Amino acid sequence: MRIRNMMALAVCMAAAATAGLADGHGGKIKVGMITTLSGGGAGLGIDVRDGFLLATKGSDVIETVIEDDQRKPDIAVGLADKLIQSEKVDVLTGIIWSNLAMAVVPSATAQGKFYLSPNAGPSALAGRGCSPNYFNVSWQNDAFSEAAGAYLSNEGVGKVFLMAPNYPAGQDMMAGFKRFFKGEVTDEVYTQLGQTDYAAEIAQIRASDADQVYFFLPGGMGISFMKQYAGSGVDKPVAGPAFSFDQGILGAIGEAALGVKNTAHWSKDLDVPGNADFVAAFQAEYGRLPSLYAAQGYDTGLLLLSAAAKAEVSDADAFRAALKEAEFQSVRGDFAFADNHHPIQTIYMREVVKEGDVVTNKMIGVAATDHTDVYGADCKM
Amino acid sequence: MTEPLLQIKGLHKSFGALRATDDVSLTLLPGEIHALIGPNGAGKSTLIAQVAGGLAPNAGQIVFDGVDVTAFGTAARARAGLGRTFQISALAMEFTVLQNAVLGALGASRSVWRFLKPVMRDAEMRAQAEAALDRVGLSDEAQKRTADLSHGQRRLLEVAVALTLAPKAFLMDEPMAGLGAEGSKRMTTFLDSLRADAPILLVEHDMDAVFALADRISVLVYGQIIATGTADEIRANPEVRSAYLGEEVSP
Amino acid sequence: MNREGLINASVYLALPVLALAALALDEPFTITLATRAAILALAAVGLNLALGLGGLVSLGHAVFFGLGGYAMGILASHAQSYAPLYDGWFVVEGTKSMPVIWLVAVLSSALAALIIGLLSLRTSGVYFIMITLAFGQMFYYFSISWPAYGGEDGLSIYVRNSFPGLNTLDPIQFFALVFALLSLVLWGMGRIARAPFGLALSAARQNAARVETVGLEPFRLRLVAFVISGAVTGLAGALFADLNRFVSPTMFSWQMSGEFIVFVVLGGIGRLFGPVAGACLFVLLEHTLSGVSEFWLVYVGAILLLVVLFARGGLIGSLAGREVADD
Amino acid sequence: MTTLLLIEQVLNGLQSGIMLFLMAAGLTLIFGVMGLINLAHGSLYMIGAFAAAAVAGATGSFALALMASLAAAAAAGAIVEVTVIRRLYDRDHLDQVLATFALILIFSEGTRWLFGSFPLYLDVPAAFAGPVTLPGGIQYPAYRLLIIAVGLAVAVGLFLLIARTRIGIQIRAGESDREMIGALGVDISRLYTIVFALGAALAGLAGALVGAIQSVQVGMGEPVLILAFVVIVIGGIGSIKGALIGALLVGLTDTLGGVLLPLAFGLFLDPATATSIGSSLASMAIYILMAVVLIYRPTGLYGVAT
Repeated sequence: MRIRNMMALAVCMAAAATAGLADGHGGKIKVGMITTLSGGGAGLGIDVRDGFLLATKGSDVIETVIEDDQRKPDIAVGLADKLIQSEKVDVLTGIIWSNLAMAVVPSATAQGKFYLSPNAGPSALAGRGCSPNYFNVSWQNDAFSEAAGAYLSNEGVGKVFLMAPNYPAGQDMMAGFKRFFKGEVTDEVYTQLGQTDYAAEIAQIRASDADQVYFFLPGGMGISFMKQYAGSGVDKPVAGPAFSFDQGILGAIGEAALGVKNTAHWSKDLDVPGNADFVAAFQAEYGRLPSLYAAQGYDTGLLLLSAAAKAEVSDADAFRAALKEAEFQSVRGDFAFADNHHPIQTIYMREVVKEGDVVTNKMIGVAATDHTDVYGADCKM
Repeated sequence: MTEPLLQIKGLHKSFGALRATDDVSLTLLPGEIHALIGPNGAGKSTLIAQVAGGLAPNAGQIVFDGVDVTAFGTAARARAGLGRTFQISALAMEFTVLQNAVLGALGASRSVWRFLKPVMRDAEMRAQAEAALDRVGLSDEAQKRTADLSHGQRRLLEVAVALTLAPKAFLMDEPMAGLGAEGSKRMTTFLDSLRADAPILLVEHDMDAVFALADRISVLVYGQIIATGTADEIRANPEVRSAYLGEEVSP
Repeated sequence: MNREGLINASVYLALPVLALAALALDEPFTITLATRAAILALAAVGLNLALGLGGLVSLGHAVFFGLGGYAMGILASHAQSYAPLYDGWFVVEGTKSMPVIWLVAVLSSALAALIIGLLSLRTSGVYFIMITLAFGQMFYYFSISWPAYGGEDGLSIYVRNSFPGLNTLDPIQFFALVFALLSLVLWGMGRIARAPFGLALSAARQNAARVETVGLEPFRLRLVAFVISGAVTGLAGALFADLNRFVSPTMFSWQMSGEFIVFVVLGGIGRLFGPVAGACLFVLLEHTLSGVSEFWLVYVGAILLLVVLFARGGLIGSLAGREVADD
Repeated sequence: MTTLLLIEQVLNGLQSGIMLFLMAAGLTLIFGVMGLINLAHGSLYMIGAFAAAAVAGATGSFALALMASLAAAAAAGAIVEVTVIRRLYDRDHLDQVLATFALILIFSEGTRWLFGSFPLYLDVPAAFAGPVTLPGGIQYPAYRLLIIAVGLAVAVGLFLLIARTRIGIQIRAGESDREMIGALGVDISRLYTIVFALGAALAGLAGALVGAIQSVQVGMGEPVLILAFVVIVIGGIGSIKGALIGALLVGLTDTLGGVLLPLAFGLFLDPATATSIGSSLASMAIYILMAVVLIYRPTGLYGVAT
């Protein structure tokens, strides 16, 4: 034990000499990816990483350094410092969670680095906190819920029961839904973040007059809710944003999710050029179906390649303009950036179905065409 | 002058149906050693705990040096001048012997709320502590870890810590326990000299020591004091003989 | 100088030597890493007073760390947006001045420690561990669900707060500031441990009855220790938030409290420089192992387990041997 | 809110309390007999759920899955007891907390190594899939009634085990006096391994039962571990009866707090503020409950002062 400790101390003293020696990288683009690879929620980060790496595979301009943020904001900030100061990256990407993005993005863009968001779009970064160097390749947080509100209104749904965890993203989602929903919101319930038992909420749903449930419960919370809802015998139809119904999660919910409608900007059966190839390539490379997050990671990679083909990253203005043009074939179809560098894209309604033995999503219609967020008006850049 | 230093009046303590202390009254006069004896289970520990402050009585009053201390906690009674030693040594085992003694001096000095001055360099406290160790004969062990002391030495250290408080009265719970014949004899001589400092309320099983030391003896049986008197009076008391002495010692 | 003194000196000097070496080699991130280690060390030094000297196993010290962080976040965000903090009979403005923020952080965490201590110190043992955990969870959930200051998203501060005469955005200058505070607190803690208060507190950990018998109240000793301890951890929280230019509810999480205990034990419980060694070692492990494997936490777990089972004095304990002598 | 809904919510509270009891019983038993705080209890819960999901996936049988969860958790418990835990019995609580904290890291990341980062599939058996109608017209999921039944059976079984059997006598003797039981010729280390494995098996069973209606994923053990600790601390550590009462109290507070607090604030605040404050307070409710209990009874409701 003593020898081990002494060695540890020696390494502590000497760490300066060994920390990152690479520097100076010509016409190449050095990308720092901070994403969640261990602990809770690692599945999302792994998908984003794999999608991004699939897109940039074989490229000789893009060099990617990948770091694990463990879903902890302070770790993410430390990694951003490391990537900027030590690895001297040009572009950052990879963050999954809004709270981590809020921790990293403002200071990274203030230091002149580009940040491409492959997931998470907190409203602050779309509005007053927007930045010329920040490009959101996924969605603004409210988008799927706004589209769902619009879709359900058009379907003639009159009364709805809303449920989300009691934290900013949850509150944003519900606000987004209400912004576009024309009917009546009978109940609005905020649950504890990380809650695992929804018996009380399901009883409230049963007792409510609403004829539709709309909820946002990401990750394990959604799995728990759906399994419990299916066993409760309550038969009000359920809808939500795609986060609770991506491929990784459907496998765990199983048939309990059948029939649920969810909004997304992508589906593996979306008939746009390149999508089928992406799905096939992803399956060939990693042996599993790609998720929404994988698609976003893939698009992020394509966007970066498209900009790299037009401009040197050292010329920030030219590179920024190249990114803004977004000339790449998104697996989501038409894709453009609004003035606040958030996507203008079509959002679809999907339904959970069983294909053979696999529970998966199927497209059933368009929820909102060329949808963009409402915060752009506050963005001055 | 005959005003008692410690006065216990009508003390009651029950645990459920068990009356562990049943209307106990006793006094400790200046300059005396008052021994409290009684068979196992008579309620000595319960009584001591109430006098020391660890246990609140159901009824009764404890007056110490003219102040009603019944509502005082252990620390407050110690500050009022009651120096206590334990049946099982209660010392800071990681400390050196000297540190334990200095802790006593620190308690007496009422200057614990100082955060920057090294306590072991405080000449006054150190002198007090060393004097107390010297009196019990532990000077040579001052730098030893307390955990490394022998059982007998720990008993002496307990007394030394009590001495640093310069108490108005001692409350000693079986100071001879586990000392062996030689140790007991030394402790007896020492306690005899201590009576000049302050009176002692002594709970003890060692009857030789009790009869050698005590000016007065009280006998506790089933929570009640059945007799109080000089050694000779207690020896002669028929109630005590039948209830207690007959079983344990031959007079 | 004895052996432990020598080890202490090298642990203490390791951080500035590392930072200066990094400065020479132009590796600013290594300076940031050293700053992070120094701040976490400061938090653990605070905990060590309660845990090491006082024997109070607090699984709720993240409360004070988080309060310090939010003191910084709230004051700086108001200063950033020019919106007064309180606008009623009088006006309270936000501030970007570190000394003011530190003062607020120390006072608010001391106040919280006073209240939590008054309630928690009535219990002992496992119950104390659990009630402090409960207070930590209360603050954690409250900070997540209270929308005024960002909820789970936390608060981002775009520019580091200022200290008169220094450019705090320069890594080495901020490191120097943090290290100076750490040194000051270490000096203070060293004095406290040897002062009358420290002797009495340590005795209360070893044998509460002994302390009472000499006329001292263990409850009060522990309460004061808990308050000082919380205040120091609160100061560390404000610095941590400034290092990251960000504060969020994770600073209140029970894992954070757990990590502080790990620093203290890894380095050597109750030893002045133990928390510094522990935090340094932990940051080093985090930095090197996370590059080795996705599953690097397994190795951290294994190392921690081995230290607890076989190296009870922690890093400094294994190197220096048993603590002796009183002065 | 109607009376019927309130009754249903009370039932939900009781049900969630009983799920917690399954976790808390093992935890409190281990503390009562060995004096050990085991933070890794949540990992055993997770192991039970993962074993059940793996076996259910391979065989399709829920009964086999439950047995697998018992066996896997008990085996993991026994292995951990023999290799690590038994070195901790004579250590202070701090060492126990840290060593078992380290075990959490090892178990969690080890499980992720084996099973990957995505949640696993484990569903309610077909026989218990739907709701049943209770007297009064309340529709209630059959599976939750099954959990209540299993929980009560475990409670009764534990009381009988401790009151009536030979090993129960040894457990009780061990709680009161460790040296004594050794002197009586009982093989303490074997007894401890058995008790630990028993506690682990209960946690594993809870994990499998609950896993069927929740998410089977790495890290699922920690939230329930903290709740279980709240339960046994409220009940008094070491007391099975305390664990049962504490679990029901926590279950009811958690469920009814989440439902009633926003409604209560809605009486005098506007709906949005009421929901926000009510939900914030509800998430703190059980911790406030625990703090209040400890302030009035520093060793819990049925705890023994030490």
